[in-house]
Amino acid sequence: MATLNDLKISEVKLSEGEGGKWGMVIDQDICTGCQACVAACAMENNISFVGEEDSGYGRSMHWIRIERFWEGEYPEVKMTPNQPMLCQQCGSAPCEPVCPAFATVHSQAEKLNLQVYNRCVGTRYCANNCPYQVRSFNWRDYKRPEPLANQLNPDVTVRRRGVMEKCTFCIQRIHKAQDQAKAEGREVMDGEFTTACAQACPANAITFGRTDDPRSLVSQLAKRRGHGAKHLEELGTLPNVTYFKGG
Amino acid sequence: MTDHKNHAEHAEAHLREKHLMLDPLPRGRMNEMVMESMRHITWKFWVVFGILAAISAYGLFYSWGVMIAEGLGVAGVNRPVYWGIFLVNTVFWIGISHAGTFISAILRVFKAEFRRPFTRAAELMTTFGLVQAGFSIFMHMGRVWLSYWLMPYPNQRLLWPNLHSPLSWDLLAITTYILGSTMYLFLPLIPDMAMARDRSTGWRKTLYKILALGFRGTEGEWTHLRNAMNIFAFAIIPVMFSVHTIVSWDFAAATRPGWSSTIFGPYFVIGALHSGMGAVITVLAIIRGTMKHMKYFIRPEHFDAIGKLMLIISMTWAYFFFNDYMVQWYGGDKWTKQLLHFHEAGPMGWMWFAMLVCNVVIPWAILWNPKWRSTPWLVSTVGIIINVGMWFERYIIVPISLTINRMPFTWRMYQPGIEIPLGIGTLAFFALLYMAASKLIPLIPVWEVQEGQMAHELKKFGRETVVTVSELE
Amino acid sequence: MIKRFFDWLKQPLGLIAVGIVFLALFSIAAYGLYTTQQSPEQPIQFPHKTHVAFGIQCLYCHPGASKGPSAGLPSQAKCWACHNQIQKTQTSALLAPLKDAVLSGQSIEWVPVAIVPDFVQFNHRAHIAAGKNCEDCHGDVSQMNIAENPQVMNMGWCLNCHVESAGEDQEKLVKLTDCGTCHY
Amino acid sequence: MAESKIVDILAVFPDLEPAADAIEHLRSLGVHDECMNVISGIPVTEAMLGRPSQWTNVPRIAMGGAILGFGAGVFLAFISPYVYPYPVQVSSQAFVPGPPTFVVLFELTMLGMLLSTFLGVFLDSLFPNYRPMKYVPEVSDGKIAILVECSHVEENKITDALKKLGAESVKPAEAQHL
Amino acid sequence: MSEKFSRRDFLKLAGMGAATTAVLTGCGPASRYVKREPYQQMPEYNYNGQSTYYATTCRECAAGCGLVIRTIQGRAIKTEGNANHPLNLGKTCARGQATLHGLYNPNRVRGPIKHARGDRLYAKANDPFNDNFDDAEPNMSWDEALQTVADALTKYKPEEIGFLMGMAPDHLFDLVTDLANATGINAPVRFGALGMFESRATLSKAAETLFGEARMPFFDVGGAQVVLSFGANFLETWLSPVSYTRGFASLRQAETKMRGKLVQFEARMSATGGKADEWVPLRPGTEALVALAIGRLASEIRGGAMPRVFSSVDPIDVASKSGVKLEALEHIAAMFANSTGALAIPGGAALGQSNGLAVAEAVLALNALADNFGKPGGVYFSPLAPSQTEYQRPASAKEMQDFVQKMKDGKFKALFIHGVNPVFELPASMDFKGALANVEQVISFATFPDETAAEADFIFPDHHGLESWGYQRVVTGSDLPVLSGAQPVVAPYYDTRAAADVLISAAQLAGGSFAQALPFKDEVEFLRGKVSALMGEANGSFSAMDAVAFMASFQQFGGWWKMSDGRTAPSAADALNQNVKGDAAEFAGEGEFFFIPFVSPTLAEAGANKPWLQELPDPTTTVMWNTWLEMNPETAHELHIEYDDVVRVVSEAGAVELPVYVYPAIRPDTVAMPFGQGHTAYGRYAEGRGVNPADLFGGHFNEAGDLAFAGMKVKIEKTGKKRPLSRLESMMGVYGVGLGEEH
Repeated sequence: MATLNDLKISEVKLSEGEGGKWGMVIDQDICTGCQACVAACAMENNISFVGEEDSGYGRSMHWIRIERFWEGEYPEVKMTPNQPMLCQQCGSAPCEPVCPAFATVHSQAEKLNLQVYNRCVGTRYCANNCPYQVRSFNWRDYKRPEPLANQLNPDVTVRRRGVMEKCTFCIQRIHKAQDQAKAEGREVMDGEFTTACAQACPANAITFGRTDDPRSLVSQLAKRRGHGAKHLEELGTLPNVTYFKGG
Repeated sequence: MTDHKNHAEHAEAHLREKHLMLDPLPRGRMNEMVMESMRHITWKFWVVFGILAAISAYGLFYSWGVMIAEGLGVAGVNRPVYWGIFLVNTVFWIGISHAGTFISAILRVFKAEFRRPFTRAAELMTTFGLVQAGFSIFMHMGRVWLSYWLMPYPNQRLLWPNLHSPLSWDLLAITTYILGSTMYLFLPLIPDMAMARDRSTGWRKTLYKILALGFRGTEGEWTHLRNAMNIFAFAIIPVMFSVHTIVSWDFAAATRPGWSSTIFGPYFVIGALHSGMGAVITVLAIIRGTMKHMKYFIRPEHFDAIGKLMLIISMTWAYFFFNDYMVQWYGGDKWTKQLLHFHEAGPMGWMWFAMLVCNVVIPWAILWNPKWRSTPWLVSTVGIIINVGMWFERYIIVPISLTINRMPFTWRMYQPGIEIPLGIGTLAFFALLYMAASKLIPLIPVWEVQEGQMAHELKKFGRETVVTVSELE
Repeated sequence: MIKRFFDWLKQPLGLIAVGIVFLALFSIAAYGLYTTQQSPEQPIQFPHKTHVAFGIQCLYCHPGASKGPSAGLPSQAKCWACHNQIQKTQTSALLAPLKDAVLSGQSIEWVPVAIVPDFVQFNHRAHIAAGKNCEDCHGDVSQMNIAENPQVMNMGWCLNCHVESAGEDQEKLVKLTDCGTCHY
Repeated sequence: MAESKIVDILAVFPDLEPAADAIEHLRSLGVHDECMNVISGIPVTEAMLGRPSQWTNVPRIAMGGAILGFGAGVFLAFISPYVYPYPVQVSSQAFVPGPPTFVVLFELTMLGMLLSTFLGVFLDSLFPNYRPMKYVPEVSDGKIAILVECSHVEENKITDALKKLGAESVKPAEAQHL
Repeated sequence: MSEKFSRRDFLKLAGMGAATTAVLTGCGPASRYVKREPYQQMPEYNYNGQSTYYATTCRECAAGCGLVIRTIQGRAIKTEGNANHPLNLGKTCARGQATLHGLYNPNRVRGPIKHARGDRLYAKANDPFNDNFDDAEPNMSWDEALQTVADALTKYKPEEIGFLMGMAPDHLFDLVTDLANATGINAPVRFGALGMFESRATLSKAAETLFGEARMPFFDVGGAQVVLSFGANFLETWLSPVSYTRGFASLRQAETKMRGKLVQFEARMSATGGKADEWVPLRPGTEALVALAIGRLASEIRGGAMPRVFSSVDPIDVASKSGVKLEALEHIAAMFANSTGALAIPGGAALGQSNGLAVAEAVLALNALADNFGKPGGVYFSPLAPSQTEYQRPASAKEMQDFVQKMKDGKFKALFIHGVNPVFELPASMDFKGALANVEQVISFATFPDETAAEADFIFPDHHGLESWGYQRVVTGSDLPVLSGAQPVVAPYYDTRAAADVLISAAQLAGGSFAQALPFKDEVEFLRGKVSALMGEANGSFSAMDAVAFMASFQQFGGWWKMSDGRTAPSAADALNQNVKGDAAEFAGEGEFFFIPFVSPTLAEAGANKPWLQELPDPTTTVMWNTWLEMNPETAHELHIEYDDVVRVVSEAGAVELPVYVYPAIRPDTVAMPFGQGHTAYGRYAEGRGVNPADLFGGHFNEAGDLAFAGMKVKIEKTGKKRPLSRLESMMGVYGVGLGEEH
């Protein structure tokens, strides 16, 4: 193993150098699966609802979903800790290189995984290549009957059919906060804003912030609780969401 | 003595009857036969043509229009099966297209003489198959009206296609291949167009005159043509290999269980040849059975020869399949294991077994026998079965493998929707194009056959009469 | 018949006819394109020129530009605050729509001329803060009557300026050319 | 001057042998190789007729095309990623990814080569060409036609010689619509 | 020659050119199709493109969470929690988030309507994406409407006039109460299905029995170390889910203490049970026994005299009756006894049984054993809201039955209904709909075209919660006494009018004592009067010089609350000396399965018309857009039922057909089903979707008068039909369905 590592030293360094900027810590131990984050995300990001038939066929457009499995059999059955699954904003994202149109690229400025809706031509390769299966595709033009469209958030593009979409870490809020901070001549403060899901979560299971700032709450949490895990880390995707299973 | 002589004459007659190359007709007569095969259009032709046109119009163009207007929701794709039958069909048609190049380029390079009468029939399949592949891949796109963004062209956004993406390579490779194979189809067609020009009147005369480009058959023209064809024959082989290898990389480059396999390149290439050969032999049997004078040009010897190739390719395919399976199985990754198990024992397990039966069991059981593989209906049936099997193979690789991923919470089966009319539409459109072409351009490259007949003769070695070929070039 | 037609086309007069037809089609197309590039009809023939000449600053009527994403159109109340005191408002035919609108409480439906598609998130404030002047993008409005859009506001145009203003500052360049800066 | 008038004679031979003989004979009659051309329905090599080998530019044009294609590949693979003001990053891959550049270079080289080969045939053979040309349609039935360019004075002599050598027909060639 | 080129050809050509132009013009800049209407009068604090935030109160359930609504140019676009609000501290549940889908729902009552009872209020259109307005057209003016209300008030004797209202103790309730007090009309009755499922009457009755005060208890989950929950689904819809979820989070992850444990006793694993460290599937009806047995075992561990309340129970007997192993009981009792912060919560289906009151008493007695009253991690009385002198409990089901009986007896001639949908929410066996036939005039103030509105003679639609003024008393969930404030965040979208305004205006029209009772110009004046009464109170969250400023701050902060802990400790004196009847519950009906209805955590009673709530997966089953019947896999196997098979559930009172969800965490002798769907009206997203378990409920009550909704046994009959449920989870990945047999 050591020799192998030696051989790949340059690559390893490259990956480690790809530090994230924004990150999230999710505490599965206190996540109650209440779906408030899902609803908040849908409301903030103009996500379409798809109706009974399509949602049952795996076409629901949730950007965040709460996974739960079962362990054991009755009466010793247990529900596994709820696992909110959203775009992990990988530092080395498998979805990015496979898009032929550069519609999903890595933001150098925010270190996020961008999805440029209008550049998307709908090959859906990125979604295939996403190990977390967190991308959703606009299978149809899911209409919002009037006057439901009044609720749409003007800060987020409304997507049409044939376009891939996914969690953006509420980049519109990031921009807004940065713009505000800049106008006031200061840096963005930790906790000044947060993502829609983290904002809604009644259990405070989701924390969002700067992972590159050791003083931020996310960094503190990650350090304090120590035993956090990243999903499918073995694939080398460098995810920016840390999970605490707890218990 | 006379007995012996009789016997020798009999053997010679038998050889001449068996081999097209030894059974020359006066060239004028042969030209006339080819012309007649084009001109001879029966009411049955129009009926089939009409039916195919209707199916294409509904299955391909109308359904596609509906899908563009409504979105991909009318198809069966979902999460996690983001790619469905469209990609299956794309791979399938690219596979079919490989036969033409294989026959007309590789066999040409190696001077396999049996290729002569059907190189064009095979090349037509290449071109028309690629057209269907192109349709299929464009259907698959969510916003096909923006597909020009995948083309490299200067633009005010200063953005060029992402050449990190296997799909971009695909686009380059398929473009190269479709252009190359069309040109390669056209070059040897020029002399035959000239021949047809000289023998037709009316609109056909105009058509052939345009297509013949003013070819007369002067020494210079022949030299340029021969040179070009040689370059093409050599150059298009690596292009052909690259195309299907790159198609395989669409899958192999992905971080998915069951897909990231290093053997996918050659496995796909051989799979393409497998289905391509099966398709060629099917088409040859149909041409032979339905078109006038074709029994003269396409003979059991050809079926025998292609049959042998099919057998070899089937064995190679089996080897690669096992190789892939073995390595995936041995790797022991839990998701891959789950996927392999799902392939065999899942609800679509029947397809996995059917694939093996169609691609291996049936071809091996029939093609080993020279008599059977010389029987056009039998061997073309095997060809169809192989194509069914290869379609299954792609179906297993695309939608069935996509069902299983590293997030079990999302696993879901795929039920095709509008893909079915669209798939049938491409098949009908392929047949439609082929039928139209069969009445517009000579399916038999007459000059190549004539050249071959000039080069072949019988020679006696002691008491045995054998076929010899002189190398003319 | 067709052959005769083609034969006719080949002689000089025919060639001239072909030329005329081509020219005609080309000019119709060009005219069509031209019409698409005209300033749209506005409910009021608003003279920016006059207003600027009175020394009214852009931000007086479009204060949002310095405060947020959208510059905004002045409310009718704002128009009326001045116009109410101007004698001409009562008589001018040009101003009749304003008067009607204010008195009847109807909205004036302006047609925007400078617009970016909805997949572009444009923020006026950041641009003003970066020292851009209104006329850098909107042209010299003091010379215009009804607002015209002097630019083709496409991505290349945006990028050009972004790259220029980044200059040598690599970090700024990264930020200003990041896809996520405008598209989300 | 009467000598300077050039005429074309078109002789049609039933087979390869007499045609080859005729060419040899014509040469002995002082007709230069460049003044002869053979029209055939199948590719007859120069060697069969004892003719000097033909010059063709096709391989050179193909090579040129390959180089152009390679150049386009170099542009796409190495330069286009830097056209955008700041290179667009995907995953942790380099802006110019290593292995994929080979794919791009290969495909574009081949595309350039194939396109130019095809084009080369057109250029070398002056295709397409719909003007009237000297031609006999029977060549596709296996006849070999020889087109001889000679001066007016020699016309009769050559015609006779060709007839004697087994030509089925010898006549002054006339350009016709094909 | 040129004459061949005729004039006609030229015209044709010109036509072609025109067509080309048209096409090309169509390709022009998108801007030419956009119209922009500036404000006529720009609100002073508004800028184009900038959000304005308004504090208000969530009306999706009765908890009273504070919201801040983000608006842009007069449109409400996002719900955010009010970070200062003591109840929810900036958090919201999914229903609060989706409240905008109520505001902008495609099916609302768009103005005052008079219609024949039972007529549709919108065209039947189940297409969720249909773009057409299909609501019934308003057919009267508000003047006529006011006159109608005034006539109804004056035409009938005061005692013939009834008010049925939603569960939230809000300003409208105060207004009607004032009206009733002044004029002698019947006092308003508050009811809500959530209250029914929460058995609020049982909780307060138990508190009264044990502690001598009929109050709403508050359980400090966050401060506890070991929490035994007897059926309380406090992470879902119970009482104040956001506040209790916060408590749960600090139970698990408080900075200063160990990770606390949750033990859930219930026959069907709820979302709360799913989060529990131990889930104890006891036999339904034996909760009281189990609680007493744990009390006895814990007392034994603690030593000392055995409290009277636990003395008569035999743990071995309880183990066999409840199906919980004795070792398990002992283990839990040990955990409870040895913990410094033990807490026991009664709730959910445990209380909705014939012995529900006994369960509540037994469980509260456990707390007495733990001696946690008034201590962190223990039981408190919820603070009384400002200006409140006693706990105002909503009507129990028994009281509703009496109400319905009065309707049937013709004692009500005019009935006003606001904020509640009894035709849907009450058990079908109570036949509220039938009883309405005996009421001469039914006036509904429904915002949405719900089932009750469809049975009314008049619908005088109230604003949506986000369009209206008001306040609401927070009943429980916060340690502070909170009066949560509401204000319109957007202008009313339709021609609706606040019910309070309607009543005030109608009272003026009616004159006499009515006019005297409500001497206000409008709702806001009434509100200001009520709110400014708090000005003098000490220790408030803000103070102001005058009523106007006070009201402004009240709006700005989203309410007024006292800054001191308003919780009180129940008296523990007698709690352990009670005699709790620990018998197992009795079950009505013939069937072989216990039946547990539970409130859908995502939809609750009124969320079904919000499309995004419909598309939220249920936390336990991940089902969207439908109702299901949960059944143990073993049972399903025995009955040869597979997932998605439609079965018929037959109770003594009715029958419904619905698909089966084979649920691994439910007792084999129990089936369960969510409440929230099965609407026969209520807009395109709700109607015709799923079934309503209220159709199965019989008229049985517990001793406190709450409905014994879980006190039933049902039969399951196969129908042979199949109806696929839309689920987010994968049947393959989660249950291994269709993955093939293992080798």
